[in-house]
Formats: sequence, structure tokens, C-alpha cells
Amino acid sequence: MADYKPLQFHVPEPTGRPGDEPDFTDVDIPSAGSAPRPDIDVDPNDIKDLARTMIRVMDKEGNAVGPWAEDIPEDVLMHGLKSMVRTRAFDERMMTLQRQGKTSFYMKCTGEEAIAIAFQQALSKGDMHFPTYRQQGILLAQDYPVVDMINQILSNAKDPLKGRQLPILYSVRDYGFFTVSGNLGTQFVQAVGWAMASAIKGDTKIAAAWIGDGSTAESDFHAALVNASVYKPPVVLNVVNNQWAISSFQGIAGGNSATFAERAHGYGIPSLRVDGNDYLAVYAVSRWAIERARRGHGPTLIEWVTYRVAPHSTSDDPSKYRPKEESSAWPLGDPILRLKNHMIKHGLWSEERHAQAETEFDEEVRAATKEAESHGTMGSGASPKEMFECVFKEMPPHLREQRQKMGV
Amino acid sequence: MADYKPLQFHVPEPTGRPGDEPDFTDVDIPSAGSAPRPDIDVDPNDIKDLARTMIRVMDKEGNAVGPWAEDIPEDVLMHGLKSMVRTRAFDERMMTLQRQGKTSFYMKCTGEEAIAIAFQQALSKGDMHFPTYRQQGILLAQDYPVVDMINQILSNAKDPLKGRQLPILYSVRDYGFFTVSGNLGTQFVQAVGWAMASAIKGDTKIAAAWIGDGSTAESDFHAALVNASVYKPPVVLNVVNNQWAISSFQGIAGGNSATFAERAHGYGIPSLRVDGNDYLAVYAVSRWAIERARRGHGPTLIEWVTYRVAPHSTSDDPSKYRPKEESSAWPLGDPILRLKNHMIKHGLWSEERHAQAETEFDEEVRAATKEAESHGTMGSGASPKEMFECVFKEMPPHLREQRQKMGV
Amino acid sequence: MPQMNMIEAIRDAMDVKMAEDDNVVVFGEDVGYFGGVFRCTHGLQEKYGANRVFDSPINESGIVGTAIGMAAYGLRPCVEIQFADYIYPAYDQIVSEAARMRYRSSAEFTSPLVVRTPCGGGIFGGQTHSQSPEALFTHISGVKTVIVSNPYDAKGMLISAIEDDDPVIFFEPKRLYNGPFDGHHDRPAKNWSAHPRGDVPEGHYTVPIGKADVVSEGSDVTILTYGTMVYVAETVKEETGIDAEIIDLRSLLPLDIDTIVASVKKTGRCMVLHEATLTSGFGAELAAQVQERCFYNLEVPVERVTGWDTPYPHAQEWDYFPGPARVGAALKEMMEAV
Amino acid sequence: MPQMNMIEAIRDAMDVKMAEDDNVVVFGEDVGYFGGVFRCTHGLQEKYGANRVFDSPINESGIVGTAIGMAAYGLRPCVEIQFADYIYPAYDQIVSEAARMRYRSSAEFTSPLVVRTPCGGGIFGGQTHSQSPEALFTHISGVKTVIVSNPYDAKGMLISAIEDDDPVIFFEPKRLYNGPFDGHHDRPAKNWSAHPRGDVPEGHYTVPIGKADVVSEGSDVTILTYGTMVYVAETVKEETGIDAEIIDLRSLLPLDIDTIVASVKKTGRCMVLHEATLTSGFGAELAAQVQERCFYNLEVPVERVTGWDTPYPHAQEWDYFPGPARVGAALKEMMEAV
Ligand SMILES: Cc1ncc(C[n+]2csc(CCOP(=O)(O)OP(=O)(O)O)c2C)c(N)n1
Ligand SMILES: Cc1ncc(C[n+]2csc(CCOP(=O)(O)OP(=O)(O)O)c2C)c(N)n1
Ligand SMILES: [Mg+2]
Ligand SMILES: [Mg+2]
Repeated sequence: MADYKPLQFHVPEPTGRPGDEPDFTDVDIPSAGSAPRPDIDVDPNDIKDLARTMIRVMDKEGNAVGPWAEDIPEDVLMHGLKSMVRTRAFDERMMTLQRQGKTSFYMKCTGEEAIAIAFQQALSKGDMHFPTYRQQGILLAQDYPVVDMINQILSNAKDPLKGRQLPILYSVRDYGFFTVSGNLGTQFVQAVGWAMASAIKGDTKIAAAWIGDGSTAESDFHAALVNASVYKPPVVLNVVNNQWAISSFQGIAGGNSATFAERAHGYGIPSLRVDGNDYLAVYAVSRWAIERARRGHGPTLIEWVTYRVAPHSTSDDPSKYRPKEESSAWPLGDPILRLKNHMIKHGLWSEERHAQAETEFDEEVRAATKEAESHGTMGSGASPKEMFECVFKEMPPHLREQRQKMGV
Repeated sequence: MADYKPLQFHVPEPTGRPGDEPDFTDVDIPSAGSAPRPDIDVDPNDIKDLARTMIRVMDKEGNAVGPWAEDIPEDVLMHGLKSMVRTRAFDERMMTLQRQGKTSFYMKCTGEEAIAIAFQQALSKGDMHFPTYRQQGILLAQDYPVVDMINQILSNAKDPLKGRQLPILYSVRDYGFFTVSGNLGTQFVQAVGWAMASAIKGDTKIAAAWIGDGSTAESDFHAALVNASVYKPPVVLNVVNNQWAISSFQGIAGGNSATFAERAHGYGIPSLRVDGNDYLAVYAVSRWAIERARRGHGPTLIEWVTYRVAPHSTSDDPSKYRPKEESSAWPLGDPILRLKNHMIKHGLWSEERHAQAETEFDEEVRAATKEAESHGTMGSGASPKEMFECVFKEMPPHLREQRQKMGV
Repeated sequence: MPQMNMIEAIRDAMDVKMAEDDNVVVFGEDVGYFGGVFRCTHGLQEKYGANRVFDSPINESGIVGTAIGMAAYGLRPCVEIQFADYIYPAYDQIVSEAARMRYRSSAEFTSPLVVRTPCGGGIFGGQTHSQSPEALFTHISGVKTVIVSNPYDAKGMLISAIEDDDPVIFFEPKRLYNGPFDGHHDRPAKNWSAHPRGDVPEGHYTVPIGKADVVSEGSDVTILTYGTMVYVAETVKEETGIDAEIIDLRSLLPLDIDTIVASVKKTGRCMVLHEATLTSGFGAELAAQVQERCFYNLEVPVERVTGWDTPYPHAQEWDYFPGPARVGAALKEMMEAV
Repeated sequence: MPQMNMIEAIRDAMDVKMAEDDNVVVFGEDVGYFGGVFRCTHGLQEKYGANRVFDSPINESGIVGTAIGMAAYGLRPCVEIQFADYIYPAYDQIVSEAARMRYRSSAEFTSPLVVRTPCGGGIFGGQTHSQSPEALFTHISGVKTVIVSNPYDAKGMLISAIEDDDPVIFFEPKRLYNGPFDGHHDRPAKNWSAHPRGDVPEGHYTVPIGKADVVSEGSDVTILTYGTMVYVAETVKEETGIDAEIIDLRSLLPLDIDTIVASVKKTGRCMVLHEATLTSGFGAELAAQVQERCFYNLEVPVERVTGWDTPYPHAQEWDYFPGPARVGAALKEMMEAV
């Protein structure tokens, strides 16, 4: 075996580290309108190319072009844009709240707003999201009371989750928002199970599963895809590829070897790769996949290509592991700016209204924050009694004894 | 939503159940020689078709045809055929042993002999298999003493594993045979780790991972592929698709939606689908993948298409869940018969020598069985003392105390 | 009353609940067409259709994970993990998800599901077909842990488990499927037809989760046990003549501490007996609680007789198993000590 | 002698071993370029290269599974699970594989690997950043379980763990990373520079796995504890004036039972103190052993003070945490009881 050279170990590296210039030359960006739009009952084998391209609708000038360009009702666009602005205002305010020491923890979705919001707008009442921690847009797009979100974040006396759960891991059943887990990936297969149940019952509800690029490496991603492949339940499997996990880039999840959309091919599940910062594309593709599921054609996986502009969480400092200017160099731009331009171009919006909306939402969130703070911050106001409730439906004797011991 | 029809739940069914005629019309069998043979440094994206076809070398007449036909040395062929015959003789005898109540458990590999044996012949000393329970051919092809295998199966006084482990879950480090786990799938990712270690050390050793069609559903399959995709270690990922898990067919693992070879595509890992009952194809493809790994081009996944002729184990009765004649209707035939015909056709073998080999190996195994039985059967001869050894390298005080308590 | 073995009783429980409640679904590896490697679901797919009884891929995390999703939808999944030794891949879904769903969502979402799984050794199954991992669940807040020892309880408690609004891990000692095995592996096997607990009522009845069963009254010593060991204890009582009060706990969490304390206060001695390994086994919790609650009544320390702290060996199975000889000797020692 | 906090001490242990032994490799989520979310591996990739210190995909089962393969090859992987709450996906690989490798192969293959993981609460991390799952490992034959409480031990025991030929689960109470936290969350934080155990020798030294540390001698009562609770115990001793002998167990398995028994025989009273939930926590094993071995010396039952049997709550963190008030009250009660 003398002629074999020593093997080499291969550890993928991102294109840039702190001090380097951002480098996105690897990110292929096909022109808007270039990707075909198949029928919803298409054979997954016939659209494999859609997992390697990027479905884009909005061109540089803000026009909607190509087969995925839909005639989106004005009120949908308007609500979409406003919800994005509102979400960003919310994120900013919560960040401040955390810096003020009023909550322990927060996570922003800056730059990714279009995905959760447009997807939610394509969904129907009765459907269920199985979100991660970066889909606050789902709640904001439904006008779930902002003050209740903040109450949860503050773990205060009005926290709907009674102080039991970490900030931002909301649970809002009536808004189709499944309780967010702190454990990555687990929700993906649960979504498949929920969708299986809908099919078992002969209902028409669909599930939307959410996962990040980094978390696709978790084993439950596979469990989800295997079950989706076998039982073909009505589920949309959303992978939000925002390029980064915490400090590790998408190559550490295998993203340099194939796209995340391509993962679906080994399971016979159709998949689409989409410009996640293009609101129009997100809305159109979401509708396509949701319709496909609801018409009984089974699961779809969608990779939403985007960029995590914010730090991973308030505990994180991205300047430690990626080029400083990377987020502004991201070639797919800002989803809010892009939709705004599109709407201004089409006479639906203006710079003034935009500025006004920003102020309005900032004020709304400020007011809500103030109200929420009046019920306590950083866990104050939550009752120790609640600690013992909801472990089981009925409190078993040993917990009753412990509660007594504690004197509450 | 009134116009949506109730969703339907989809549970895949095999093409036949007990009482039905076997039906393999779904199994596409391309003609021998039709699949191209790429270079070992091929871009995985350029050979995606090889995951949907079936690489076959031997035609109906027993000729070796096409680009995968190699000039296999006569002694290799001879040893391959003999090892297959020997393995079948071994399996038969062990089955009898179990029926006689001399061991608790056995699993045959009937119909799948070519895979483990030809693969092993393509491997080098120092490489490591991470096998499942159906790769006894690896040991038999290396002339590992049959009597030691039987001692393990009998859990007797000479059992190399001291009675600690279930029959057939061998461990033979010197023969590159990693300790077989009773837990499905776990070895797949361990093999990847072993191969990573080889690359980290700058060695030239490669790992061979083994898994069954049913077990590809396990989460560690994904863990293995993700790590293989990221670090590109020298590992060959073997999926033995013998159509059945226990009572569930390959469709319950997702095999109706895509081939198992295609699973690799989502990870950027090249994959090949091969007629596993064609010794010549198995040998050639194994050599290709092994060489690819050893030259630093990284992992390959191979789906070996075959059929589990035997019951799943001695605890199983396939007549309960599949058509009675299914195994004889299997369109890829018997690997032993096929290689035998090829060799007879090429003047390397004869019916007489074949019959003689069968007798010889039967006698060899009988004699070995007799010898092994002299050291005890069904756990007799194993020492209770051994129960406390090898939990840790050094026995900690609590185990010493327990051993004392037991009085051994 | 019909005679059933434990397999039939378990099957009957699922049958009763499936007939009563459309939301009950049953799945797991080999449980569909074939009816399970231990035949516990035999005939159910034929009766209720593949929509409600089906095979699952070999992915235990997926089995529990999909069940959690279904339970959140409103179904009541009763899933099978083929051997308790294979429950570990599902451990995260059980611990981090099913067990915590109600708490973390403040009861917006719950996990009313049952994980049935055969446990215990004595079938020459080696380290991967013999384990008793119950203590790994009793430490987890939010799941109930049940382990049954006879057909009557098996049916009644499985019905309770399916009706329970919280997740239940339901252990079935496989060595008891066909008869009340007492550890005398060298003697002819008994079957359930000769045992009063083999009489199993038809139709719906429940045995509550959280109540222990005093299977044999006595005044010398209390034996706290469950599963297969119940019969070992009974045999030892008979063989040694020691007047033991034998308590089959049945439900480990919630635990029927009142019954335990009453008995130990009466007898003044307590043995804890299980098949799982000693260290951090459920016996530790029992010993800890008994010494705390009955300290001034105990004549001798609480004694634990259990499997050794080794993996479950294959050939040395009967050396590992806490059989009548070991239990008898320990019991005598306890009685002889001051 | 250099002053180190626990993070530095842990990093230094890896540094020392990596310099000594080419076979030591370090990986896990975010441990490579970035150096770990708690910074424990900071600088190691730069020093030893990405070949030996690298990021892994977010798949805990894969982290341990690949480590097992590497260990079988001859390497000595020291891997990080980012939070102990995320160790469950790796549970099967730890329990069924790493722990059983030596046994099932009769020592042909072994798993000399270390799984480092931050545990415990007190950082307002809610149910998924606060857990103490040590008892889930002490029940598993074939793994060692260690939990350190100070920089000196952290470095010395991590070196021992890396050198150990068997798998070691190495718990690092994250609340102690920066200082000896005593549960008085409303007081200013202390740091390690003021603590004698913050003096950490340079270079190679070991603290053996299997030996407890009597951190404070006393005659009234023995407190068996580990991790963060060591400092709670010390504070309570000071605050109540009760002359407690405080034992930092450090190694839960193997357990230094001799030190424990000697102490309890001397004091006649025993409290077990840990942060994990009560039922089937490691305290149960301790109580069971102490009552068995020191029965005739005990004046009062062994008392367990622990986290409650609930998930670790977010807002109610300090109600859950067994802090000085609860420990003090329990201790006083123990002393007052006959
Ligand atoms: C099982 C588990 N492992 C690790 C973590 C710690 N963790 C939290 S978020 C995160 C990164 C996830 O990255 P990605 O999936 O890309 O999502 P993103 O934050 O980019 O939206 C990690 C490693 C966790 N929460 N759960
Ligand atoms: C984790 C785990 N789950 C379930 C089992 C039980 N089991 C043993 S073999 C088997 C079927 C495996 O089928 P496949 O992977 O196709 O391999 P084959 O037997 O066909 O070679 C099952 C379900 C197990 N051993 N381990
Ligand atoms: Mg990400
Ligand atoms: Mg198979």
C-alpha cells in the first residue's frame, strides 16, 4: 500500500472570518423569473432542478416576473409589509429590554422576516405551525397581542406560560403556533405526526414544520423525512437557511456538499429552493406547497435562502466568528426594503407611509412594553405555586407533598 | 375550504402477502453491462443516475460484460465462490444447532453471500468493517476459525466473548470486524468516526459501514451521512437492501419513494446501486469505492440490491407476512449459482467440484461444531466470574463487592 | 370469565379502547400486518384498518415523535417499542418533549400517549433484549411509569394508560407474557390459565395508575417489588416460610407510598427487589423513601436485591437474575439480623 | 501558582493533554474556531489545528457516535455537549454503545472518551439550559460519572478522565464557571481568584476519579453533595453554625463509599443535597447506601434536599433551586429531631 498518500482530514471553513472581506461569490443567484413553476401534482423526480436553483420573483427593479409571479391581493401585500416592519420594531424593542436587564434572553429574526410572515399569510385557520425560536413573524402577522408576547418574554404575572418557559418559546394554540422547544429539531418529526393525524382523521388541516440550516443535522430531521416519505402526510417542511447556526456556518451542516433542499430527494419528497428575502417568492411558493399538501399530494420541503443579520441571540457576538460587514454584503438584500420598493413602484406605498409605519409600530411596541412591564419583569410576578402545576393534569401525591413542604 | 376533499392516510403495502403470487414487476432490472463506470474522482453530481439504475456485470449466459467487468484473478473468484458455499454450509448447520436447542438464536444470510464476501476480498488488512448481524461472510472469507465462531454462538467455555454477548454478535478485531451491536444503526456513524480518525492521523485505512434497508430509517443513518458529508472521511457506506426488515418490507423504510442509494444525494455523497447477487459486480464496485476512499476522494454509499431468502432470524416465520414462493421468484437469482455458472462457463469450475466443495464444507462445519460442542452449549461452560469483568478496565469497588456477595 | 395470557390481555385492552374511541391509534415496528414480534397487536390491523394500526419505520425517535404530534392533534397513540432496550433512541422525544409538553405550554398542548415496551430478561436475550430501564423514567418529571405483572392488571392498567391525559411508559415483562415465571428456570413453565389473575373480564374495566397491590399479606417483612420479581418473591415466601408481605407496586410513578409505609410500619423490615441493576435503580428511591418515612419502625436496614451492576450477560443470565436462591438467602439474613 | 476560573482550568486540562498526546482530539458544536459557547476550548484550534479541534454538526448522537469510532481507532476524543439538557439525543450512543463496548467485545474494543457538558441551573436558563441529569448515567453500567466543583479539581479530573480507558461523563456546573456560587443569588457574585481552589498548578497533574473530597470537617452531620451545592452547604454551615462535615463527592460512579461511611458513622446524621429532581435522583442511591451501611449509627433518617420533581422552571428558578434557606431549615430540623 506504499503508493497511497496519507489521508487528509477535511474541515469546511466559511469564505471569511473576522478581518476578512465578506465573500459571497459562492452564492449563485439565478435571475428572477427563471425557475419554472410545476403543477402541484408534479412527480418529485421531475423537479429535482428546483432544489438547486433559487426561485425568485422580484427583479432588481422591483417587478414581479416569471411563472411564480402571482397576482397577490393588495391587502395581502400591505399586511405582509406592515407585519415585517412591525416584527422588526418588536425585535429592536425586545433587544433593548434585554440590554436593560428586564429579560434574560432574546432572539431576533432580522433579515428573515419575509419567510415566516408570507408563509403564515398563505396558511389557513386550523393549520398548525411547529416553529423554532425565529418565527415570531407568525404571531405578529396574525395580530396576536404584542403585550402577551412581551408578558411571556418577561415571565411576569400575566405571562400566558406562567413563568415556566424561557423567553420567546411561545405557545399559542389558537394561532396555530405549537409550543416551541428548546431542543433543536424535535418539532420537525412532531409536525409530521400532526399531519399524519390530520390524514388519519380525514380532515383537511396541514402542518408547517420549521427548522434551521444548522439543525437539519439533528437526527429528528431524518425521522421526519422518513415518516413523511412513507406516509405522505400533508406537511410543509421548511428549512430556513440563514447561513449560520451559532458560530458554525452552513458548511458544518453539510451545506457545501449539497443544498438543504436536495436532502429531500433521497426520500422522494419534492423540494424547492427559494430566495427567502423575496416576499413575493415566499408567498407564491408557500401557497403552492400548502395547496399541494391540502389536495392530498403529500409533503414538500422548502429551503428558504436567507441570512441571519442579527446575532444568534443576546448571548452571542458574531464579530467573533464572521466578517464584520458580512450581513450588509449579503446579496439577497433586505426583505423589507425589497417589498417596500416593489410596492412603491406599483403605487401601493410611499417613503412617507413607510416612515410613518415604522414610527407607529415602534410606538405600539413601546406602549405594549410599558403595559407588560407593569406586570413585572425578569420573572417577577410569576407565582411559585405555578411551578408545581401542569407537570401532570392532576397533581400526584408526591408533588402535593413537595408543594406543601415549600409552603405555597 | 369546502371544496377540499378529506385527506387520506397512506400506508405502503408490499406487492404480495401470504396467499398471493409473488410479484416483482416493480423491480427494474437493467441489462448487464449497461451502467457506465466513472473515474474514482468523479463529481458526485455527475453520476446521480447510478443511484437509480442497477450496476450488473454478469449476463444471463454467465458472461462478464460492460465497463464494470474486470479481469478478476482466478484465485479471487475461486476463493469467493468457495467462501459463499462455505458460508451457506455454516448457516445451515447453525440453524440445525438452534433447532436442537444448543443455541438460543441464529441469523442466516442466505441469498446475500456475495455482498459481504466479495466486498471483503476487495479490502485490505488494517481496514475495519462495522458490520451488522448478517455479514458473517466477512469472517468466513478470511478463514477466521469456524470453531471460534461456533464457540461464540454456543456461549461456551471457549467463547472468545466469554458468554457475555448474544450469539452471532461477533467481535474480531484482528480480522477487521468491529463488535456487532444489537442496537440497529449505531455502527453506521461509528464507522464514519473511525474513518475520520484514519484521516486525522494521516493513515491510509478505510472503514466499511454496513446497514440493512429497514435500519436506514434509524436516525444514526442520518448522523453518519451528515458527518460523512462534512468531513469526507474514507468510508464506504453499505446499504444491504434485502427487501425486508422483519415483517415490514422496504417500502416502510421509504424504499417506494426513492432508492436507498438516492439518500446519499442530499449529502453530496456519490452513490451506486448494484445487483448484490452478482458477485462480479459486487467485487468491481467494492474495489472502485474502496480505491476512491483510499485515494482521498471521500465516502461512497452503495445500495446492494438482494433478497433475504431466510427467515429474519430463528425467531421468525416469513410465511406469516410474505408470499410463500417469493424468495424463489426473486428475479436476481442466487449469487452462488450465478458465480458457479460463470466459472463453469469459463472453465474454472465444474458441477463435480461444486458438489465436492459442498460436501467438504459441510464436513468441515460438522467437525467444527462437534469440537465446539465439546466446550459446552447454550451458555454452559461460561463462568459467572466473567460476568463482572470488562465492565470497566479496572473493577471498581462496588463491582468487587457485588462479585464477592455472589461468591465467585 | 375468559382466560387470557398477558399478550391476549394487552391486545384486548387495545381492542376495547380502539372500539370505544376512534382517536386511539396503534403503531410501531412490525405491529401492523404481522401483529408485533410478541403478537400483542395481532388481528388489530385486520379489525381496525391500516389507518389506525400500522407498521412504522425502524426509528424509535420517529415513533415517539410522530406520536407526540398526533397526540397534540387530539389522537391517543398507543405505540410499541419492540424491546425496552431500544427505547434509548426515543429518550429525547420522551424526556424533552412528551414529558415537558404540558408544562412548557401551560397545558395548551399535552401528550396523552402510551409507550408500550417489553422489558426484563430470562429469555436468553443478552444485553440488548433483557434490560429493565424503568428508573430512567421515574427520574423524569412529567411521565408516568407503569410495570405490570399479570394479565388482569395488564389489561386494566393499559386501558387506564390509554385514557390517561399524560404520557405513560408501560413496561411489560416479557418473561411473564405466557405465565407467572418465578425464577426457577429449570422447572416446567407455568401458564396463566392456572392463575387467578389469568381470569380477565371482557370489555372495559380499569386498574388505576398509582395504586399498589398487596399480593400476599404477611407480618415478618415487606417485599417491595414489581414485574417478574413478584413471582420470585411469592416462591421464596413459600419456600422459606418467612411470612412476607409482598407488594406489587405496579405503578412506580406515581407511587403508592401510603400502602408501602403502612406495610413497613407493620412488619418493621423491608426488602426491595427488582431485576434492573442496583446503582440508581428504582430500588434506591424506594429504600430512600422507606428509611425516611419508617425510620423508627425499621429493625434492619432496607435491603436491595437486584440485578448486578453489569450489562445483562447472555450465558450468565441466571447468575445475573435475582432468583429464588439469592432472594431467599437475603431474606433469611434479614430475619436473622437483630 | 496561576489563578484560574473553571473555564480556564478546563481549557488548560485539554491543552495539557493535547500537547502530551497526539491522539487527543476535541470537538463539538461551536468548539472549533469560536472556542465554545462557554469559551472552554477557546484558542485550542489555533494552537492544535482544525485536524484536532473542530466544529461538529448539530447532532449530539453523531458527536458521541463518531467519538466512539475514533476511540475504537485509538484516539482519545474529548467532546462537548453544549448543554447537559441536550445530551439525550446522544443517550443511546452512550448507553448502548460507549458503555457496553468493552463488555460486549470482551475488551477487543473500548471507548476511552470523555463527554464534557455544562449542567445545572441558576443562570435563568429555563428547563432546557438548567438540568442535572447525572443520575441517568450512574444507573448505566460501563460509564463513569464525574461532576466537578472547582478549578483545581476540574483540571485534575479532566486530565484523569481523558487518560481513563473507559468512557467518562464529565459534568461542569455552569453556575460555577466564574465563581463559587453559594445560592445567594441576590448578593454580589464571587470569583475564583479569592478561593484557594482557584489556584491551579501549571502542567500535568491529576485528581483521581473515585475519591471524594472532605471539604469541611465537622461532627454534627454529614452533608453529601457535589457541584454547585458544595458552596450552598458551606454557606449554610457558616450561617447556621451547625458543625457539618461537607463531602464533595466529585465522582458519583465509582463512588467513594468508604469516605462516606466513615463520616456518617462519626456524625450519625446525613443529608444528601443535589440540584436535580428528587425522585430517582442520585440522592436516592446515596440515601439507600447510607441507611444500609450506617443503619445502626443513624440518629435520624437520611434527609434529601433537592430540586423539586418539576421541570426546571424559568421564573421560579430560585424557588426550585435548593438554596441556603431550604437547606438551612432542613439541617436545623435534622439537628432538632431526636
Ligand atoms: C439539541 C440541541 N442542541 C444544541 C442546542 C444549542 N443551540 C441552540 S440554537 C443553535 C444553533 C441552531 O442553528 P440553526 O438551526 O441554523 O438556527 P438559527 O439559529 O440559525 O435560526 C444551537 C447549537 C439546542 N438548543 N438543542
Ligand atoms: C434500535 C433497534 N430497534 C429495533 C430492533 C429490532 N430489530 C432487529 S433486526 C430488525 C430488522 C432490521 O431490518 P434490516 O435493517 O432490513 O436488516 P436485515 O435483517 O434485513 O438484514 C429489527 C426491527 C433492534 N435490534 N434495534
Ligand atoms: Mg441558521
Ligand atoms: Mg433488510
